[in-house]
Amino acid sequence: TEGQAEFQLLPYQVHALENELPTAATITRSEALQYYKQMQTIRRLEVTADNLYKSKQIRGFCHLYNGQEACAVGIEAAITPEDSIITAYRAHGWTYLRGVSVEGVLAELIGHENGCARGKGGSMHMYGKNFYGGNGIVGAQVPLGAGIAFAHKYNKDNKVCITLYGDGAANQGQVFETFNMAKLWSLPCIFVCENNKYGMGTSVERASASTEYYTRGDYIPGIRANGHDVITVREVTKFAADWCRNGKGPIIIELETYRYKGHSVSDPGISYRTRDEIDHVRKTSDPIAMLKKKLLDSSLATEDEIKGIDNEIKNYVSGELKKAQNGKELPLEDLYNDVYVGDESEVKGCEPFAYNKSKSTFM
Amino acid sequence: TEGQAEFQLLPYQVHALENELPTAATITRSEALQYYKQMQTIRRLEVTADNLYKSKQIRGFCHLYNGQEACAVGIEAAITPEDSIITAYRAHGWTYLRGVSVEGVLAELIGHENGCARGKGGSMHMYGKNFYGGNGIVGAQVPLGAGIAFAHKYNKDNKVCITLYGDGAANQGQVFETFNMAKLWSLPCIFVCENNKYGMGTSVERASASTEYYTRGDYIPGIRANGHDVITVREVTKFAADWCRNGKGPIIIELETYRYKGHSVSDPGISYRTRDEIDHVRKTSDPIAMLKKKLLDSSLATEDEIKGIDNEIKNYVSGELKKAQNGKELPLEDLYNDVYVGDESEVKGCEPFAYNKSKSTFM
Amino acid sequence: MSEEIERDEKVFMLGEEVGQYDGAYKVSKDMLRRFGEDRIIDTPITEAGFAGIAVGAAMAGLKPICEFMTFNFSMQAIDHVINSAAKTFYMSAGKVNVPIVFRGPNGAAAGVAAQHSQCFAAWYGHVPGLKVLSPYSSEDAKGLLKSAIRDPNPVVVLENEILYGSSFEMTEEAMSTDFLVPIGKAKIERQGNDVTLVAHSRMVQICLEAAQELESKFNVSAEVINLRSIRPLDIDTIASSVMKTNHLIPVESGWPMFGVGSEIAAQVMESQAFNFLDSPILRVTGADVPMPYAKTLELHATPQSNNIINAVKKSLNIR
Amino acid sequence: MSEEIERDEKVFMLGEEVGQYDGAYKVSKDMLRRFGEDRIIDTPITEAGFAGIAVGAAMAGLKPICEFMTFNFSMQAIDHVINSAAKTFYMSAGKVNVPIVFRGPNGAAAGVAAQHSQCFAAWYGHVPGLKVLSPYSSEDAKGLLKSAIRDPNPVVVLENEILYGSSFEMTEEAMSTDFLVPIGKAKIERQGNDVTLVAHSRMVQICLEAAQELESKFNVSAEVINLRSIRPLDIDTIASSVMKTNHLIPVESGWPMFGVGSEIAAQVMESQAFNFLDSPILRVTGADVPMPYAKTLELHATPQSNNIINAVKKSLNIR
Ligand SMILES: Cc1ncc(C[n+]2csc(CCOP(=O)(O)OP(=O)(O)O)c2C)c(N)n1
Ligand SMILES: Cc1ncc(C[n+]2csc(CCOP(=O)(O)OP(=O)(O)O)c2C)c(N)n1
Ligand SMILES: [Mg+2]
Ligand SMILES: [Mg+2]
Repeated sequence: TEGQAEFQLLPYQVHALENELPTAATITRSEALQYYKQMQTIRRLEVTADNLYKSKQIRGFCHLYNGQEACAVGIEAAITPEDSIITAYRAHGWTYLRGVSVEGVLAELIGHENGCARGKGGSMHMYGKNFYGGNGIVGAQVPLGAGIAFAHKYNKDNKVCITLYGDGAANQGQVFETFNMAKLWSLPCIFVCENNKYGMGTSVERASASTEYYTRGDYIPGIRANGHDVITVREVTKFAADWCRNGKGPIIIELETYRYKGHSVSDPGISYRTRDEIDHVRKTSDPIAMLKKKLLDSSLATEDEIKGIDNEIKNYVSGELKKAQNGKELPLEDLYNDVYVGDESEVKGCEPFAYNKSKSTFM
Repeated sequence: TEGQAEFQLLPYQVHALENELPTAATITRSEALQYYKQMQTIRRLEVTADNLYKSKQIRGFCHLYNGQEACAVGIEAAITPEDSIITAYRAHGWTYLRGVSVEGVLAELIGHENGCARGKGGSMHMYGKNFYGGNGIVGAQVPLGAGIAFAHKYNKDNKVCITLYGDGAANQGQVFETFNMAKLWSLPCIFVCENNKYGMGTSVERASASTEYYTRGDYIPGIRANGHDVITVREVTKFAADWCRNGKGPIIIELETYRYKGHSVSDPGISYRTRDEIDHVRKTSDPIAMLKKKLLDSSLATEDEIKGIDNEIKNYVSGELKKAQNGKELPLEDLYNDVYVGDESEVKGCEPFAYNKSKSTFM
Repeated sequence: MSEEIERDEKVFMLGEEVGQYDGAYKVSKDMLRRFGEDRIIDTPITEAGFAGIAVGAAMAGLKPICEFMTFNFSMQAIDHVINSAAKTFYMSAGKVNVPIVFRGPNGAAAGVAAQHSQCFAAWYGHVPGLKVLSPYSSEDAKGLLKSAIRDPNPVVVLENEILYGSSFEMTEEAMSTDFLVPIGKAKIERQGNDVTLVAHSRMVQICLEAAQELESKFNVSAEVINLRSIRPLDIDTIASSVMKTNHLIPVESGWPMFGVGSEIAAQVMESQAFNFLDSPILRVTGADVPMPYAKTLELHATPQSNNIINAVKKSLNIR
Repeated sequence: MSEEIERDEKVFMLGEEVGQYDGAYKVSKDMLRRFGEDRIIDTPITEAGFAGIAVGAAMAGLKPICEFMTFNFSMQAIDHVINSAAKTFYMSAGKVNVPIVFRGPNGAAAGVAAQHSQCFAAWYGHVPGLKVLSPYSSEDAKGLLKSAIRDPNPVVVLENEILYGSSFEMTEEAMSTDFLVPIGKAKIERQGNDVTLVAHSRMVQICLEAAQELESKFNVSAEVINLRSIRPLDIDTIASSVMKTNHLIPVESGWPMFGVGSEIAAQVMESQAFNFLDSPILRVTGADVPMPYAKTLELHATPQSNNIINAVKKSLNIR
């Protein structure tokens, strides 16, 4: 039979909730290896994106997820693919976890037609099955996520929606409006605040009169957990998903995490925080290193196996990169497609009399 | 020397605050009579407006303040005319308290040029000295009020801004955005939630996941007090104003009150609540009757004196009504004035080539 | 509306006071009783929040009818109308569509002053990804709304509070539960030969009044076109009419600059019809001011019949 | 900007990342150090809230410069720009004015896709009570912003991220601390006789490029007008030019429908200049689509020099 091990969860705090959460979790070897692979793939993907940006193959914004991998992987491990996810513009990792290939993500970043939004969306606007993006307006995804949860409730399908937002977004008024309706209507929505300590160049203390994000739902129960530890993330998310599925309404999870890179690739990310701070987090709580240590300490895997995986992922991602780079941009006529569902419309171009046929390419 | 009496304050609750508020207050005869007169004038004014609306002399919306008089009068009694006020569209009483004559209010309602906004604003848009309206968009006055408080702080004048909003408005996102900045920047702003139990036809329980409005500022201290008792309102407001003037930042007061009439005059106001409910409040906690009883019980005034005052106010208001009705509407050229500050502009009318001279009439 | 909620279980409605209160203007009278709280949903006064929730529900496959008590309050939620609803189908290259209807009264009502009187036709009409409708008659109201609900795109339906109170004759056809008015086609409400008046919403009524007076007093035969749809804009119907009448007066109650009339003028100029114009296109619009409260000022802030007649006289060079 | 903050102690600036971070596009570099935290104020990411606070402060007599990191985010706060700022002077019959500047980058930048690329010129230009400016050169940027700050009305200044990176020559006059560019006057950037190109912001640059090519390749002399102000719109300068050149091409990067070009076309048609037109006014505009990310598509979504040249050729009937 398969190996497994029990791990203590890292400490968490709760708000408006009896302390009913588990303190330890059992994890099988295959689970552990899967989480490791997923996190490592996301890391590689982001490092690759970083390089692509620096060599000008990616334009505009490019918000990387390095350092935050345990959040996405731990959450995904706790739910089913039929549950829904929506996040902001830091979406590459999520897009991959939700079934888009690394090629699909990288090609989108490059703007090629093999990208998951065929190059039309770019870094901030990627979609997948039961994955609703990729949203560029800070905070706007929060009511959208509650709306998806509303649809789950309306359809009585017992699914939940995970709605992610940042510590900066947490101050947005529409977040509070959404909390109110989610509670009144008992929506199966897990609000996840990824507190990575900064919104662009503004530290949480400078942006928020209360940095206890897990309590800011007031009448909505909340949990604050360590977002560097994929197992802790998985367990609190499982608890929250059960909460929703049992009809108890919304719940908030604050994940304490950290972004290694600048806000977007063009931000060096060191004018508002020290290099020491970044190094310290990298050294003491890198999510990949933490899981690796667990794997080794518990003998669920050996150093060699892990090296093998690392190599495998490296190769996989560079293969996907080639495919992404080999793609082409959409032909010009696609500029006019997908404005409306339906094939009957005409869309005006830049010049007078320039009416162009327009169709929907997917539906 | 002048008569005075001590009154117990009605019970209140506090949030994030040591219970440092007084439990009783001394009130002089002249103060008491002034509050009585002010409340009675507002009541008469509103009854008159109600009649004007029913006889079609007022158009559009007309939101009456009957039942809520103690809120405005108690607050005004606690601050100075140099402190600022901003409220929503239920603004007639406030306009009067802030120095506009009853004629000025009624003429505005009728749309005559002797109205305080010369008939251009109507029921919802009235202004006075250090009184910033009269705002028609639910919740929008809350950041505006914080901005006025910001100006007080910027100017270091040790004044405060009272920012009023309803129980319905209390769910608006921009209210929470404002709380956050008011706290971060320590603005001298007293947020006053007039909880009259309904936002249009929606009861507080149906609109708010938490109806403890005084706690919804989270990190901002709050007080819930009886808004029917003018003395209690005055005392909690005094406490709050001191709080702000001492540089302690914003504070929230929830005043429990009740609107006797429908939301606007066109709403009969009885499809979503019972007549019994209204009658009960009128009987047990009418602010004017409550103060009258205090005046009599404490012998600060006699029944006859009060009858005299009532008559005097009745006559005053009907005299003002005549003046208001005797006014005229602005001449047509004023349609084009006051679009911009400055006298040089031209403003287009409805027809082609119809450019009209425009000037500012006041500045 | 009720017909469509009946017909498709994915259709539901939400907004402020739409349920227990029957709608602020009694538009959704009795619907709560008929369809229950799961499908007729009263919201708190939080437009950004509930519009966002509605858009999210639409992304997930439901078909929400999102009511703004008036479109003035849609400004609180406009980011969701534009960035979340209108642009998503394009940004996702056709993967995520947003079948939602935003509806409510638009433009000036009576005596509600500047913050409650804005016309949003030009603003919403500016934005690709949206369809924007503006019914005039009961037939329009029913047929366009039904088409909007069935449309897989985000559709903005700009209604009019004053018209809520008007009654119109309905043909038998229009009474049927299958009656749809196609999106993107204007309707000629009155045939005429000498000048084309083109308008939407309540201004159609004013144009019809003006047309009557033009006929009786000046022997001028005006054609009146009801736009019905602001985006797409049926320029072909307008152009054909102009090729017959050789004179065009767009009429609207919204502000003049960057307005509906401006776009009509620009498009007609770029069309075949331009060569048929015997005089410049002259726009009749709302005055370029926030709406005043006082009755006379208010009256003169949006076009009246005589403004239209004056413009026609200028266009036709009648003294 | 610094000059005006220096000059008038009632002027202060607030917005996201304007202080410690020097502005998202480094527009406010070093200003925090120079003026301190009381006057250069970093806000949380809550546009409705801080724009409302800024408007309130303006009502109370301060002169805020409210920065939107980009104007796309102004949609979160648009109710305050319109209902609280633009309409208050009128609603109060001239008692309460709102001396505020809303500024930030507007329109398309490079590779930022649909939610971050919208042009708000036509939307804000629609609204009475607002003034709307759109600088092109450094001279414009400085002189218009200074005029905006000194103006007692709410002014929207639509800047351009791509132009932040361009450098322009500045005359000595323009370097002075008293240099103001008057609001409401367009500037002729290039004299010409055969056709008038009228544009704002970055499109002025593209027009100048096109004009050069028109001269060299087709011997066509194009006059280029920089609007500078969207509202008020200086139709006189445009009309005079048209009376000389007899041909007009408005150029903008925003969407076509209910856009800037539409208004120009409509107003010119209503002006004297109409009789001088030798061919219809042909608008060059952004494509009627949300902005795509991919480079080539993006490039073709806003006008390039050759689009303008093609339009001019059509207008002048050049093969
Ligand atoms: C409404 C809005 N305002 C401002 C921005 C610009 N902006 C993009 S990301 C960002 C910071 C958000 O921080 P946070 O929510 O903590 O998320 P993180 O980037 O840390 O993941 C800002 C200000 C935006 N996209 N939308
Ligand atoms: C943003 C916005 N949404 C909706 C409305 C319509 N409306 C006007 S008043 C009101 C109810 C507000 O209730 P509350 O805040 O409790 O104040 P009250 O009327 O009880 O004084 C509503 C929904 C509005 N004016 N503005
Ligand atoms: Mg963050
Ligand atoms: Mg209320």
